Amino acid sequence: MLKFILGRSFGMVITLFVIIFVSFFVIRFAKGSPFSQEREVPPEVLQDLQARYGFDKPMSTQFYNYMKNIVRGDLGLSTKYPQRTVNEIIAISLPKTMVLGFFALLWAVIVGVTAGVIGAVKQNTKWDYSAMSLAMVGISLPSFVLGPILILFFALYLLWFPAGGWGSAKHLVLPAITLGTIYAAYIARLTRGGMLEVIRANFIRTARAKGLKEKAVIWKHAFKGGILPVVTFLGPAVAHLMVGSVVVEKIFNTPGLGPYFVDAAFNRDYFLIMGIVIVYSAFLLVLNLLVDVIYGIIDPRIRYE
Amino acid sequence: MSQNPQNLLQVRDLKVHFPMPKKFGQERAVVKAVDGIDLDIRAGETLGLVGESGCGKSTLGRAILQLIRPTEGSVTFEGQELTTLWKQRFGLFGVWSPNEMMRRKRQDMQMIFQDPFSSLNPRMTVEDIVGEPLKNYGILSGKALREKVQDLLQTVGMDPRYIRRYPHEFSGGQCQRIGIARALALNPKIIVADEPISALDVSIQAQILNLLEKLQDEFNLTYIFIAHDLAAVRHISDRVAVMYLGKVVEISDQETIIKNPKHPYTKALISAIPLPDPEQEKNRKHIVLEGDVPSPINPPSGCSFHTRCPIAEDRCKRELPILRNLNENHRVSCHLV
Amino acid sequence: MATPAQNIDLNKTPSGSTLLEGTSLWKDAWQRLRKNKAAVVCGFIVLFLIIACAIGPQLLDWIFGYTFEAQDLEYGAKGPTLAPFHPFGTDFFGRDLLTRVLVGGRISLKVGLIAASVAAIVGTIYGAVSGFFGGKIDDGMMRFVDVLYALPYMFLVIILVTIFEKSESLLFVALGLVGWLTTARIVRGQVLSLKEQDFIQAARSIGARSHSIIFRHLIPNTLGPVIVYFTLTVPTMILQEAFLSFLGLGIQPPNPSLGTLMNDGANQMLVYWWTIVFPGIFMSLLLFSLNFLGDGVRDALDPKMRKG
Amino acid sequence: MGKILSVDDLRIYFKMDTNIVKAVDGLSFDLDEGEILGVVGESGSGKSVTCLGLMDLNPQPPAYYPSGKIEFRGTNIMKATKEQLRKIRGNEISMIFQDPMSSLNPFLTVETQLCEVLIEHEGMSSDQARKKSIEMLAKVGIPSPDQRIKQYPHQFSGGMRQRVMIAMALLCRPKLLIADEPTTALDVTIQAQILELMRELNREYGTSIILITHDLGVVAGMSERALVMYAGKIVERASTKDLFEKPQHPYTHALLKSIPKLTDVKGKSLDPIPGLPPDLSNLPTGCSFHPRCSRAVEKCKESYPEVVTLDPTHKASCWEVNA
Repeated sequence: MLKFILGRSFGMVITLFVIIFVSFFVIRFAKGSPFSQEREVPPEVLQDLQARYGFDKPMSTQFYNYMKNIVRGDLGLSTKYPQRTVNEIIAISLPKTMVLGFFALLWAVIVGVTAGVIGAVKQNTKWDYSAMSLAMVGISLPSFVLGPILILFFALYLLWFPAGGWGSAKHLVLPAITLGTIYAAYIARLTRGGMLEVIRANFIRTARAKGLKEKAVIWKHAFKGGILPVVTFLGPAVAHLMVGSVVVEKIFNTPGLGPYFVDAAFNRDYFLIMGIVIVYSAFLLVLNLLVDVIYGIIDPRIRYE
Repeated sequence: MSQNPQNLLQVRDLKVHFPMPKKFGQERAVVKAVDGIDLDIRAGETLGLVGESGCGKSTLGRAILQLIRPTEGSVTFEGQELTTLWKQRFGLFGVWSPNEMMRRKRQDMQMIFQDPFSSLNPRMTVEDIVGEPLKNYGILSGKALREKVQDLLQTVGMDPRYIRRYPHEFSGGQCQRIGIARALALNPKIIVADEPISALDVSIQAQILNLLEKLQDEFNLTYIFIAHDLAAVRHISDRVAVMYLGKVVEISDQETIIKNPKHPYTKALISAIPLPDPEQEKNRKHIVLEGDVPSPINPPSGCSFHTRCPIAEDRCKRELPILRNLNENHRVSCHLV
Repeated sequence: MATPAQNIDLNKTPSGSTLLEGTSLWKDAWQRLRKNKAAVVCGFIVLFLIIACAIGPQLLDWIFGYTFEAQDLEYGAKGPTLAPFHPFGTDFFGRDLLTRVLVGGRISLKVGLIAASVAAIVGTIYGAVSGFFGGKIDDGMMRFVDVLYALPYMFLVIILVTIFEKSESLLFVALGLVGWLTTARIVRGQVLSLKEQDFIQAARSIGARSHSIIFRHLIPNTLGPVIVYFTLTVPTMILQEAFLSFLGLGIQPPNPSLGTLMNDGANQMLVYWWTIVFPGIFMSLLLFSLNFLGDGVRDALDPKMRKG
Repeated sequence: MGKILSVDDLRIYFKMDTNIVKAVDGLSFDLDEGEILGVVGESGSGKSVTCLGLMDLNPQPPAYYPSGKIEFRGTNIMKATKEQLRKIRGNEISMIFQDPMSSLNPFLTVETQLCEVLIEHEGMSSDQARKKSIEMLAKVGIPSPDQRIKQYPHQFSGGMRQRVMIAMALLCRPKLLIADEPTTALDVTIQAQILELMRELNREYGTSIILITHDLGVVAGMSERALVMYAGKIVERASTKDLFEKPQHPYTHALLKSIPKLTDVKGKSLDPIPGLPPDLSNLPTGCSFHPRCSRAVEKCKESYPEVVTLDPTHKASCWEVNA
């Protein structure tokens, strides 16, 4: 197993390097520059700004310096917010996004898995149909439709939760539900499909022929196999959640990392864009590796392949 | 092993090895599915190939027809060496596939498959399935093609009015008949039947066996009949070759193989088959072999049967036995016989 | 089911020569889809919405002279009324919301369909080639897909959109460019499992050349899953486009898209509730029926279902 | 020896959306203690549905039981509560299946799958259960059982897995073992090992066995008495000796003549049964075998033949059989 992880992490580093390399140069070809957004900047001011960020040096040296900094963990300076480094921006806003993402994930997994199992165990009954039609609604309700509806109803009408902003746990509820619902819907459908696939298998018939309690047949025998498709889905899904949904954070104006990215793209804030891309890709790669490891633990056939 | 011209097909030291995915640190393991086989098949004859799973009989059948690329050895059909008729496409790490010359040769060599349903394209009608070979070589088209297809269906005992039907609308036995009709379309000289009856019900198996015998007389076909059921193989074959782990361990005519088997594996195989006769079964002493069939990835040293052989000696562990003639049509590969 | 084919005795000549028609897998699937009432209803809803988006704006223009840009400042934002015909109400600039929703719907549908088709076509060809040739070619092509998968999709599109000027065609490419990955994997998996089936080796044994194996045997048998996945990608693409437009990166004002309408609605929702509710309902209805139709198509085409 | 199982007029139908499949249509037979009963039949004869029915394992819906009584050592399976049934399954009646590859849970170790039977039915602690399971694995001939018990099913060959299944089935010393084509998926030399093992265990524990198979040779070698099933009904029942020497029902007769035997001579072509296996959703009227029967007469098409008793143990349902 260790050899497997080492081999894969080596591959990950290369992939991360490729991503950094590609995005570093792709951004540079974009029209406009970090300073062309605001009002006309006098030439000499432009001069030292370029120097400050090292934009005056040839591309290759810029890339070389950038890589050197990254290795030391320094993601460089933001051009839009001169006095703040990219590290600081991320350090402040990423944890908030991750907290929100975590609760959204909790909501998605708990609701999704239960609905999926109910749908599979009580197949073609009213429970199954209601669970699955709710899941269908969940998929068809994008966050920027669900968010406002929740705000209108819970925040403005019932005054249970604040309509947005940040602070106490109460601020987390609506955004987490909005962000997590679409994932809950996908998890419910995947769990139901996975469980049905396993429940039809011969070894479940053997389990029943052994006289085990139905609960043991479902949770000890069927669940492990049935949950596999969800594990594969969770890898990329968790990465999306952790780095935050730009839309949800815009609706609930939570001070997460999401909005920064769109602004950074608009303002051609090269280093901030790169910083977020690196954080996101790192998350994705680590989580994909985690998924493969968990997959190996659940399904022994993969491990001894 | 002389190159006797009268033989339709000669197989010389044929090997088919499949490389396994390379594991980190170990050198690449190889599955020796077919590991050095010599065969001669005369025109009009039926050679039975029998053996348990993993003995390589299916791979051998497909390697003879060049559906799989042999690693070593030669297959000569009517004097033409087939193993050279391959070309590599897309340069160095490209894909090997048979060349045009081989495609021409296929018209005389056809195949019947084990699983009736998976050997027919579910999206094509019977007319297209059976007619496809004739279209591929531009022999017939249009009305003449449809008549030929209907005629072929009739030959295999199917109602010709079903040519517009799809495979999922037929039973296993009928799909197998459609597969046989397709194999007959180019009126081949030799047909490799790879476990044609194993997936069928007992009562249907007899129908297909009789059909194959009738077709052999009508179109003087040569068969290579592959199966794991010795009784069925022996019933239809003139000669029977018993295979174990990629090699032929014994080959003789269908009478001797049952009445006077020499190789310990053949004896064990015969004794393991339960006879549908309670009296005989009662007082029959079964030779029950120990353990499982070893994996073809690293077969045991020397004679690969020595790990399960009741009469194995020290010599069997070291020396590889060769297939030698006991008499003119009985060959065995065992030191102690 | 048609009566199962009976065997005949070898000597008896068959009576009559009329051919007995068979039901192809496509017809079989179509019959099963028709039996699924819910999917049929959703099918009609989708059809109705498409027609509404296609001809609605022209109608409203002839009858009431509303267009998606026509402003009527002193009328301003009013709730849904039938007198001056504004069933969806009007937005801050007095523009008729029904017209804007229909025009927005047309654009979103166009984007969704074209992007999904780009994804399906590119994905199928890439997956079929990779699956058919296998070996090192397959490994190389799949490594490339894995790397693309590791790229942060949303940021990739945002970067693409910010680099080149925002236009519809760019959106198709950006969305389709990332959508084809999953289709490629599904088609590759399908081709690999098909290659195990005997009828592919049977085709080679009866002299079929490689191209006829691909087009006559492999592609027809991969169409099922590709169609299923296509019907499920269309709503996802519409959703993605709406995300981008919501962030101002997709369709640019003044022409509306469901995403931009939702964005305007979200900003004005505290005061003018209808500006968020009607576009929201329209979009959810569209996505819901498309998803449901997709599920119906998948169940119809899924061979396991056929065994009943 | 007492009778441990008696089945009376068992019917198991499957409600499909367009039609009703009569998988088992009026089955009655008994089983003595320690006896091995062979059940022969081709696909679509209802033999597998029967043995699942004996433990009420056919999923309802779509299956339902229009009629029938299954008396097992005093309890009527058809009327038993869920709890009662669960206590019997794996404890007093256990089962082994045809495909060893998919009958064991690939995600759990062999140890877990064995011990849970003992913990469930005999309330053993996990250590006791583990010790007992290792003993049983050794009994069924698995080398170095204490290491192998920790492994996963995919690390066992087909033959070894079937041995694990047998061990699992016999852990609680059941009175009845139902074997649904246990050796069909195995090679013939491995089949011989498994049949040998089942014979020994029957002798040692006195477990009665219902052996379902389509291979007449297996029935000849293993069972004293056999039933022949066709299209959901028993068409003939007899001692194995009578069944092979003087088969009465045309189907049994034709079946015996249609299989290639090692002993017959080359050139004599087989005598196959024409036509197709029965389609259970629209069976022919009268005797379901009449379309394929060489002795069929008008009467066979009209009504299903009563049972003709040739001698106390030899019965057949056919108009043309003379008592």
